[in-house]
Amino acid sequence: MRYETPTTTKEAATLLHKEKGQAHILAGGTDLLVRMKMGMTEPTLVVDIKHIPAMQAITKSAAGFKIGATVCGAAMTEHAALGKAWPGIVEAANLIGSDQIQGRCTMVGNLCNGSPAADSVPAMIAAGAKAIIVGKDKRRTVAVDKIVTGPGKTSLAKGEVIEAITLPARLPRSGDAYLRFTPRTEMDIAVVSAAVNLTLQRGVVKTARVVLGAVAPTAVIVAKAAKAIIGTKLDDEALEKLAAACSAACNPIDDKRGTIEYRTKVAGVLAKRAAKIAYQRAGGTL
Amino acid sequence: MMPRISLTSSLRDAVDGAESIELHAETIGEMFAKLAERYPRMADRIDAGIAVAIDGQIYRDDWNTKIPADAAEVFLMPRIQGG
Amino acid sequence: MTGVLVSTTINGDAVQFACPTDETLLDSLRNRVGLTGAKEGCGTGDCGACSVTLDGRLVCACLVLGVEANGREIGTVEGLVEDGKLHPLQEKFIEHAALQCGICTPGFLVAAKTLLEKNPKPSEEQIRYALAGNLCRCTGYDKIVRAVQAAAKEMRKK
Amino acid sequence: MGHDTNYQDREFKIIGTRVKRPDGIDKVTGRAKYGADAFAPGQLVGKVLRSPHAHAIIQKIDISKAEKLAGVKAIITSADLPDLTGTNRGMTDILENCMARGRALYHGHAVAAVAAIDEQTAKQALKLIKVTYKLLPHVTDVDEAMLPDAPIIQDFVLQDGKPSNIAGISTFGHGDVDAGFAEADVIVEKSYKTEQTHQGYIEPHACLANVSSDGSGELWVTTQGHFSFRVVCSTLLGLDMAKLKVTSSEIGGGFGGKTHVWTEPLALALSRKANRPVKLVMTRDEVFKASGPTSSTSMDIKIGAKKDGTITAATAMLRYQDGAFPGIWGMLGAMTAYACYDLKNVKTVGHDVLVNRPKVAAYRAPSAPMAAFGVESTMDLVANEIGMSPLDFRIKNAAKEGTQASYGPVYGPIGIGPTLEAVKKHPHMRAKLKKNQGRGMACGFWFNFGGQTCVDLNIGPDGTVSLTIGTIDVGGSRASLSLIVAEELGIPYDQVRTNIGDTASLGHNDTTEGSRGTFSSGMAAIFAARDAVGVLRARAAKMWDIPVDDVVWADGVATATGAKHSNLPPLTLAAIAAKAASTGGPIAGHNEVVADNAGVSFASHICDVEVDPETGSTKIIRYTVIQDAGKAIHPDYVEGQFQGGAAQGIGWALNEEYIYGADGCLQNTGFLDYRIPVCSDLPFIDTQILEIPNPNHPYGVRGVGETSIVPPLAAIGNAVSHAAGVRMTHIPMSAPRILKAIDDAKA
Repeated sequence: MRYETPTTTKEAATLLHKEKGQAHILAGGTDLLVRMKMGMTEPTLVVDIKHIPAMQAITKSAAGFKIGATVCGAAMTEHAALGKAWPGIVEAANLIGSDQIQGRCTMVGNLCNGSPAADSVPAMIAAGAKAIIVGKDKRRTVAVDKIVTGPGKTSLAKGEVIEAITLPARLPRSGDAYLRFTPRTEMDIAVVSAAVNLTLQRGVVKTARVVLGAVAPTAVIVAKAAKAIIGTKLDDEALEKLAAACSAACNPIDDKRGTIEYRTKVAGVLAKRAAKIAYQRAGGTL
Repeated sequence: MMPRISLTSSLRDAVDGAESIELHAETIGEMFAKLAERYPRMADRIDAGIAVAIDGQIYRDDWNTKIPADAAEVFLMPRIQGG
Repeated sequence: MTGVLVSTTINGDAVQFACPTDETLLDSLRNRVGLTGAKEGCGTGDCGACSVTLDGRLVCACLVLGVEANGREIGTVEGLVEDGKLHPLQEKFIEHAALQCGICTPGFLVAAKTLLEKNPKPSEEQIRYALAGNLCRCTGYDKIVRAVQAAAKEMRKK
Repeated sequence: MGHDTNYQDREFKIIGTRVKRPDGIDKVTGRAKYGADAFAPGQLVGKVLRSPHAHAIIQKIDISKAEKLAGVKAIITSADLPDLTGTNRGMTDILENCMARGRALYHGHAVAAVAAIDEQTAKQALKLIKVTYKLLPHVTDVDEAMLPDAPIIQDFVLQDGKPSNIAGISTFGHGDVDAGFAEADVIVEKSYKTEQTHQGYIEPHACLANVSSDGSGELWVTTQGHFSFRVVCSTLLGLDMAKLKVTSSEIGGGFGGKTHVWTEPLALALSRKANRPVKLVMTRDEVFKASGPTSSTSMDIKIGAKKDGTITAATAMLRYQDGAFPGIWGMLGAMTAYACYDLKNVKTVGHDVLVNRPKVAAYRAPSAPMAAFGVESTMDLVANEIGMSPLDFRIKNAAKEGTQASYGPVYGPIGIGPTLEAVKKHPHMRAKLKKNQGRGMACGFWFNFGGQTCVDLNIGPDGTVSLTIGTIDVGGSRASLSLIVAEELGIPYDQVRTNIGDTASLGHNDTTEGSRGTFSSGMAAIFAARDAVGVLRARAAKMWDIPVDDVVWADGVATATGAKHSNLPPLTLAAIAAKAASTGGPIAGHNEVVADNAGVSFASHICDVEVDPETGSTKIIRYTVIQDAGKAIHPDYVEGQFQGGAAQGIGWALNEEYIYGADGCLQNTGFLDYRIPVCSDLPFIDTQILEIPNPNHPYGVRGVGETSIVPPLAAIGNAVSHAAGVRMTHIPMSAPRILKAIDDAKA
């Protein structure tokens, strides 16, 4: 196994592009090293991207936030401005594993691992996050919801590397939230999860995005659920409609972590609860 | 005085189905010896391990343990395992 | 197998070791540096018995490659004793009987030390969540949480 | 020998104080050496190849490619482990469990093993071993395994002369249950199921084996019983017991799972073949697949009672899964099921059933928690039916001195009544509950064992005392045993050090299981100390040149009695030890004992839970353990046992379970999906230690380690039923199961 530490994203992309064997990117390693331990992959090349300055920071600008691909969960939690603007995203990223995992794991890794249960992905999609992708020859920017195409699969071409995630500037009177269900209070994988990002106008939901995790091969944007609460003050009827739309949008599997029945039902419950939190964060009173 | 020796159900087939038997012995070891003599099929069971409760106290190992003449009850039960 | 030479700092000491590129930092520490305080309970980041710090951040050494330590600073349980004196957490773990078998103890100590450095006065809930990445099967965590509370109090006095 | 084991009521000076444990500093500094922390010059790395199938004939194992890989020093299959076990079926099963003999009996069953110069080479070699399997039908569910057309796991197991998976049927009880049920005003009958759980010790099995070509060997190993490991390993490998020295490492948790050998015989066989030391450490994945979890169960419980609360009859039909080899787990369930109660008519039947799962091992009060779940849940249902509080219903029917236990014998002085009275008085029972919260309680029983024990007590030339024991310290017993010796000798705790000897330094000691560590080694330590006191008195008499009868030992000094010796100042232990060379040589005490009579143990637990009615998620809000300890030598470590057992029970009740797929393969082989409780899942766990002396221990000690895991399953089930209005009959009570029960109840 070759271990490389490029200092530019392009260099990393070139290394990955050229490799004929099994190549992996190493950022936090919290998924890659587990797969290596379990014998699920035997890399011939590991490209450690933590030496690339362009990937290392959280930067705030008028356009919003840019979060480098090697920024770990703990660093996101420590970033006060990010937490204030996008609490749902920071909470979601913070739910990935223990403090030990937080010291290493990254949102980009969480995304590229392609797990339907990834915590940060529904929150990012709800927020309208974009990924800056660097290939050997060109850069492109793509909405996060276009990255994962199925369990363990992404739309990234061979040699493409995500350099950073961008989040839009936080609009006034808007808020986001992410909730998941896990059997334990910590150290767990989402059985089902829901993210809500919304904007208010005089207490009425003006725009909303509702995204579910772990209920389908990829995170699911539930437009009907958003529609159910737009134009409302999150009254009970709207919330019930939201929950029903979420449950209807589920296409889950029965597995060791949960049943179809359970995921379908609880997706609605979590979406309701997340919507209420987002609503309050946006300045609404319930 | 001859205490009655009661047997747990899984041991009864070795003593021709009896729930209890009368037998005089001063120690657990002597009781086992007499049992094996009277009921040859008990020998294997004794080798495999039998615990003896004398008036509620369970003895697993010490065959020198005295069976008091005034013992109200001697009970043979399976030898058990712990964690 | 590609081997590399790693120059790193462990508990303040400059250390060099050679390891295969796919070896974990945990295996390097245990089998090459001779620091067996970090334990492998799972090898997949789920138990925290191998907790160490990497440039001050709490990590599972089983989820770090040995080669990644090059040029960085590692802290292990062996580094908790300073000037020959036990760290207050070590004192309180013994005093409060916060260990039974003790296999998880090194990981708990490293994690608790990291917590108290960031948050000298954690609530019970904060302690419980901060230590949620460290599994203990013996104690039910009761005496561990009490020991961390006592150590925090002791450290605030100083 | 000849020591009086009867309880003597006395004032203790340091027993019951909370001293610091002697191994504390090593354990907080990372210096303590566990199973995987030993290294030998020239050591090889051992790895095991395991069956990917639940049940398959092994047609061929081709090791030719692996053998040729550079760095591979030995490869073994079952052909390298000839069967030397003779007619000892139990030992044959252990051999076959260590390595499959022609048939893989469960997913993870060992098939071959290699020793190579490093980890990478060993892993590579495993990949080069080609095994040809012919798949057989499998069964992993206990009820399905009992069906007439189920795949047969072991040919030698017969019922009524026909092949069967039912390896044993054990019946206990007395009276006439039919007549008893006829008398009942209320009868409740309910079926329950519990899933398989694992002890979940954090330290995987690990050993370092070193066998020489002359047939002598050494084994460094994490174990609950190094002496029994010596017996098993030397039997399986044909070594002389005296030539195999087994040294126990510090143990990183066992809870019963380290009472059995798994890969140790393989490490020894590899070392013998390679003629080099071999270190073999199981991965967590291997621990889950191929060590010894506890049974999954299925059961039918029936209890009848009169309106006044008297139980008239009770039965339990229990079906316990033993894994692929016969065990006694169903039998133990049948023995313990109703042990808490005074019943006129009771019958329990335990079935031991074979399935394609790993060989079941002991797990803390093995088999008792599942039966208690069924019985204690049904007890609440009966109490509700007759309109009595579950606590009063239990008090009314509690076993007492003179009760004939449901498993046969008649009880001596026991603690179930006092723990229930303590529940009644406990402030926890009066604490207010909020919305969606509920309270439950339940009782539990465990036998406790004593067994073979041998200790050595040596007094150093400076008067410090070293106690060498042969029972593994799983949770602080070295501190307790030092306290006992210090108490007997009348010296400070710091003057005594307790160490664990290897198998070459003491006579056989039984395994630390059945809550026997402090009970049995404590008893032997008392007697060894009394032996040493005899020697100390004799030496003092010699130094003074007076008759030994004129010397008494008290408060750590020898004193000459009588007016004619009043001019003699007392001699300290150090003063006598300093002159040992000239008064007869080293001063020591010794004891071998069969410490029977451990004294049965009872506990009652109280638990408050909050159930989220929309997600089915359960949170433990408050938990109290009340248990009889006989005498708490070191209260911290008694409380620690209470809390640890309760936490394991909570995990079992709510989330822990082995999940097998339709292919018979285990799906959750790591701590991510086998969910033991994390710190944020639990509240502080309150404890109350009752001290009802064991009449058969000089200090009144009873075993304390196991009983605390028995009540939680039912206590939580009873609490959930009050919080959410649903009676859970399937453990674990995971959120999906609770939510389904809530929805079904609404429908």
